[in-house]
Amino acid sequence: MPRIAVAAPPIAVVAATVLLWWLAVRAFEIPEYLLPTPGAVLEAVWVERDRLAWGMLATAIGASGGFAIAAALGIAIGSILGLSRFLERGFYPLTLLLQMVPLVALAPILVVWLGYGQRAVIASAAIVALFPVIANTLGGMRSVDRDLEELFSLHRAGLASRWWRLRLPASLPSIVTGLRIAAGLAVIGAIVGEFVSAYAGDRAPLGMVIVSAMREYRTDLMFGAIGLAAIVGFALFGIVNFGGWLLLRRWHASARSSSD
Amino acid sequence: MPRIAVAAPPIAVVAATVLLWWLAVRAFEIPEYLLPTPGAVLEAVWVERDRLAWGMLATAIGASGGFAIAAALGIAIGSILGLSRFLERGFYPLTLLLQMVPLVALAPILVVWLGYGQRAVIASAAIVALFPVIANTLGGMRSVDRDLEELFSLHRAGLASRWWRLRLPASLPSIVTGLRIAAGLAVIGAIVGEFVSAYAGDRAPLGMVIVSAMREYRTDLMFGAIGLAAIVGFALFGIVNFGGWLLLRRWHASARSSSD
Amino acid sequence: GDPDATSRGRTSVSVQLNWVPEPEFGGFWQAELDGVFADAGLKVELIAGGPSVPSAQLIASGKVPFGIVSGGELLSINERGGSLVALFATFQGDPTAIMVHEASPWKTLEELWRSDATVACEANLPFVTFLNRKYGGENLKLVAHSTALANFVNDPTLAKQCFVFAEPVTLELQNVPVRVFPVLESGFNPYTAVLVTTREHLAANPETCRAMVMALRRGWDGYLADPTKANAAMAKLNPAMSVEAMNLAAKKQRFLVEDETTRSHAVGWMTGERWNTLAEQMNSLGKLEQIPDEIEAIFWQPPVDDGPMAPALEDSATS
Amino acid sequence: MALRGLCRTFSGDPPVEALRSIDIDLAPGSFTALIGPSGCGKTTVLRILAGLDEASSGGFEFEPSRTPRIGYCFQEPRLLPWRRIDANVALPLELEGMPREERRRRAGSAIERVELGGFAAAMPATLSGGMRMRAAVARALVAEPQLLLLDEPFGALDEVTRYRLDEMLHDLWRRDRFTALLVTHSIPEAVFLAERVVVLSPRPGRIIGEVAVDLTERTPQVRATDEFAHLVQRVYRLLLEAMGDGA
Amino acid sequence: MALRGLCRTFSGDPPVEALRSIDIDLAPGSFTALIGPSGCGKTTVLRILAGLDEASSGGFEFEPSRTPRIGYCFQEPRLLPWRRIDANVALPLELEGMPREERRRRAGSAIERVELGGFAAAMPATLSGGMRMRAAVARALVAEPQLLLLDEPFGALDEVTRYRLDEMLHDLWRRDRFTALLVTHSIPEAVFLAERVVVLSPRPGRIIGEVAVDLTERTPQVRATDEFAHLVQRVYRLLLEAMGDGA
Ligand SMILES: Nc1ncnc2c1ncn2[C@@H]1O[C@H](COP(=O)(O)OP(=O)(O)OP(=O)(O)O)[C@@H](O)[C@H]1O
Ligand SMILES: Nc1ncnc2c1ncn2[C@@H]1O[C@H](COP(=O)(O)OP(=O)(O)OP(=O)(O)O)[C@@H](O)[C@H]1O
Ligand SMILES: [Mg+2]
Ligand SMILES: [Mg+2]
Repeated sequence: MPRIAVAAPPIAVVAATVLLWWLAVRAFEIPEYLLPTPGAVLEAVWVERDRLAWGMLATAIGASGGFAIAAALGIAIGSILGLSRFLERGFYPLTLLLQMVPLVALAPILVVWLGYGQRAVIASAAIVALFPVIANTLGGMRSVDRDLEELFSLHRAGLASRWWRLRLPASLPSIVTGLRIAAGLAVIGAIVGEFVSAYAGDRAPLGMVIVSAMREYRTDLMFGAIGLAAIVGFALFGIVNFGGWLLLRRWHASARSSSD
Repeated sequence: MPRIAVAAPPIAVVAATVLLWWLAVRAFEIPEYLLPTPGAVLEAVWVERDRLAWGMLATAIGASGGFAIAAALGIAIGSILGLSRFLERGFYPLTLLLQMVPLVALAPILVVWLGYGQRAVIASAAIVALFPVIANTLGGMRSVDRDLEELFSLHRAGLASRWWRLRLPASLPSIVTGLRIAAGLAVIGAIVGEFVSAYAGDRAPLGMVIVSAMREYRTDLMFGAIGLAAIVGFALFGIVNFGGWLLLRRWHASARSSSD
Repeated sequence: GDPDATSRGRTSVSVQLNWVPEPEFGGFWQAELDGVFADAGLKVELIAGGPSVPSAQLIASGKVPFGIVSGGELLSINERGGSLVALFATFQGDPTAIMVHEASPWKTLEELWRSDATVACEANLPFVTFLNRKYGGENLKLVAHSTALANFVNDPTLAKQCFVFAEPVTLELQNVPVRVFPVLESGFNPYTAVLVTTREHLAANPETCRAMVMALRRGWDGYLADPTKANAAMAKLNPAMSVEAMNLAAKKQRFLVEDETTRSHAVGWMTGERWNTLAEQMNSLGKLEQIPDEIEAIFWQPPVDDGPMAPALEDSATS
Repeated sequence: MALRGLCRTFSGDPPVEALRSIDIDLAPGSFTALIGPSGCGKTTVLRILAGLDEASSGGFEFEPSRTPRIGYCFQEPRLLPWRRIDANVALPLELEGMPREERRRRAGSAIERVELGGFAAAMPATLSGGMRMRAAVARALVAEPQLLLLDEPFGALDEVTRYRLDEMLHDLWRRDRFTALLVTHSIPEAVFLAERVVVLSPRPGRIIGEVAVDLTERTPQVRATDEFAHLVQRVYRLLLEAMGDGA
Repeated sequence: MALRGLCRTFSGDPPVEALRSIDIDLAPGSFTALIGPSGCGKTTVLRILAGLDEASSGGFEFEPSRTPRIGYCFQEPRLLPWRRIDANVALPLELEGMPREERRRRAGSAIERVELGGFAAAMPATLSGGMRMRAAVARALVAEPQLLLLDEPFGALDEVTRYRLDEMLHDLWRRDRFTALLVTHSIPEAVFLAERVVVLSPRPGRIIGEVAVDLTERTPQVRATDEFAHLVQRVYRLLLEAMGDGA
């Protein structure tokens, strides 16, 4: 498939969405304080471009750091829980708990332990993004073809070998799905982490820009900052997709460039 | 496996966690404004039991309403995106966007549309929980065995029939994983939604209890409320697990009561 | 500024603010810009806060030596294992207020509170309970309060908690006319935006604390005289707030910073009487289990005429 | 229906040329067997006939009538693992919209026909390999197809069961006179069932020759006749010859 | 190694009794063939021998020596879809920890042996059914097992290729003298390869009889001898008999 055909649909949809947004703001006379026009948002981003660029960099570091930790930890924990029903029953709920504690409640402990700034942001991004990776890794591990497991039993494969040669590759499609979810959650986790632990200075991360814009009634700036954060998320999502495609294209149905 | 063996591991793990928590508070002399003792939390829950019971009811309604919407919408959207790579490329990123907008920023729009109270809370729970269901449904749909798809092509099965008889059942294991993630996210979505759009007062939902306890540094009450919210999440998670087990036990590896 | 302040070695301290840079912290920026901190032998780092930043816990746990909390927060956290000491109270009058749309029917706070209006506020805060005690408020519908202003602007019947010099100023600049009911008029007037440190830090570094307070007093004096320089600096750090908005806010907050007490003592001056009143009020509202035995123990301030600020080098290093 | 000059090359690195210039006529009601070495493209021919794959060049001509109802028994069982055997067998009927009762009756008799009575309610994973394959055959037969494509349907069966099912299939064909194309590795099976045996060369598959089977009667006893043995021998020689020049 | 009084009943509703009181001796270096109707429990015997399933009662006795190195060719190919054919074939060596170069060499020669040369770099999904099965055979042979369990390894192959692979297997066995148990549906194959053919009854599988194969020579020409035909006939009768009283 030519490269243009890959990029065209999302661009078309984004363009259509922006148009709809603009039309909606016009047609329903939505006041700016609720929803600014796309033009106003772009202008605000342009005017504040220096600060927002630094903010985006900070948020990108927080989100990708958290994402990387969530990916590594999530695959590890999911794989370990996949070893036995006993472990799964005992610890799976505990990992779920982590996802259900509001970050604001964890914030004091987090910030007191990890200090200001990037580390606490990375931690909160990781906490928010962790569970989907665990759940999808575990789901993948549990769905490994029993027949192939038997092949490995027959040759008395050790746990590590079995994991590396069978369970991990067999679970990859599911893990990639988990990482897709984690990509978006890492961004929101970083933003919320920035609400909680934002560090001062003229290089304030996007989360701080959003908070102050909200109180100052600058919806244009707020949506601009959110848009930039979303771009970070799309980039992570794109990396996951590309990595997944690289790993799966030779053998898995989900990566085939289908007939449609 | 006898029933007791099913319940034992989580209970043991929870007990061990509580013990560790208690020990940590003692050993590191963690002040109460950061982390209360388990005993203090239990006491606070007991003292405030009336208020918390109402709060839990409200939060349970919000979370399960949002969960139900996210489940239905997510499966529908995931199935539609699964129809063509073109649709997927165009709209998948758009659905990711929804997950990356911080709820505090969406809250004003939600409240304007839906008013304060339960409806806005349900909406925010649904928004937060939606994407994992979409991602896992789509992942499942993309992984359907190509050979089985051919069987249906051969008999010129229509789209609806193919979905109902092939793609949905084949994707079920993956969808169940998505719903597991959604269960936890619906709770946190409801809580955060309550932070920004709920009614305060006697029958305030747990999210309100959490914020006001937080402002008074009543960590005992706050963690109590969080614990009750987590119970709601565990209940949803349990329902998903049970439903998944019912649907999958006869045929899928992930639902077998394995040999360990 | 003093060009070779660093070479002489200054004590590095940080201050955890409880919001992003804005006029409520004007004295800090003024002190920095005028070199007052440097003169006092301090190298001050100002850390922004936000609605969910756990400022009070950070200070109480010793993560940062100084920070801004409210008087009520100080009392609550001390009852739960903290040992905060107030050093400087930015506002003599509590800026907390309830705003309503100009077109709305309510003319006083009492009228509002006795009505069935919907109020977005931080329910359960002491002032809310105080107003409930005083005015009833049985019919009032309290809803979640968030930093966003959109809902208030959109709903002409909504009332919303605010700071007199913050949200109303923003709205004024956007031509949304509002009426503001300061809470202090009801008789509840806690210290707000209080500079605090821990008892341990104060005991170990009395000179640093003293230098900090003295510098802040001078900073505020300078800011009250002319806030424009500091405002420009703060506006650079806060993309959402313009210099005009800051200047306007600075003007509006002035009468809360200055009063007879500050004129006869110094900016930020606190009295035991005020602290005592707050403790008693909170106790009677059920927000505080016991009134601290020695009310003087929860605040500490150097005398006004404490001589020139001395370098704080003899204190153990803090950061 | 006929294939004319059918070629199929699978893209890849290197590309695999599977079929080269295949011509096959499938007269209505005829029974053709396709024999050839492993990997020569037999399955590919069936897939193209069923519309599951496309020719790289050449292609096929249908009778001007509507496209026929196809019954396809794949080389692997391809059962839906979440359905019981009876529901798997009934799938083609279900997709046609047949009412449940009728469906059940027909699926039941197809299951009996492949000697799986008693396993209608079993899940596919609990069956042996041969039993799964028989279920797949039942599914191919259940909708009374006009064109039946069978890809080594009885490869996983013991000889006795296989003979019985051959006879069952022959009776069915005699009764309903559908068009049948059978891929098999058993030459006696091909000779017993087909009117014509087509032999393919090794990859790239070309037609090496055809043997017309003009047995007057096809009772079990015919297998023991010299005529039968002679036909088997002819096909076998053709196959040997094919492999001789190909490998 | 020997099985004694082996029974296997699968729990279920109703429970399926697959094997009833099976006794088989596998002398070291012997070659045994197992024949029986579809669904009689042949695969189950192999699985129990390999330790993949457990007897409901009875069980097996090993020589006091260590458990042997097993090569198992399952009834389906069971290839790892994400590995190329050579990596699939090399898997048992990889699990033993053999160095990469040695592994590649041995896998390559096993692939040649099953006539898949040229497809070492192919992904499993691009192979035909018979080719996949041959890859599975190569994997079972690659590690030079002491006990070789083959479950219908050549069922998906044309007769010519099948004969060639039968001969390859026989040569290998003559050279290495591993213990072999072969499940097959082809009686000539069983007779050609095995020293002893064991015939099972329909489910529940019991041993109906054994035929000792005392061919002096096993060249391709032996298939045409009367002696061979006679042995095939004996096994076939036994199978017919088994099915007569079972069905
Ligand atoms: N999807 C594919 N991609 C690439 N090559 C393929 C694909 N499908 C089949 N081939 C190649 O085409 C050739 C013919 O395959 P086909 O399955 O038609 O053989 P066959 O005659 O059915 O063999 P068998 O008797 O082993 O089933 C094989 O060499 C195979 O490698
Ligand atoms: N996991 C299982 N659960 C329940 N029943 C089973 C299971 N596996 C096998 N069976 C039953 O055991 C019987 C024997 O199965 P087995 O696979 O051993 O047969 P087989 O002799 O290999 O047949 P084939 O030649 O068709 O492969 C069958 O009737 C099958 O239904
Ligand atoms: Mg084939
Ligand atoms: Mg078998």
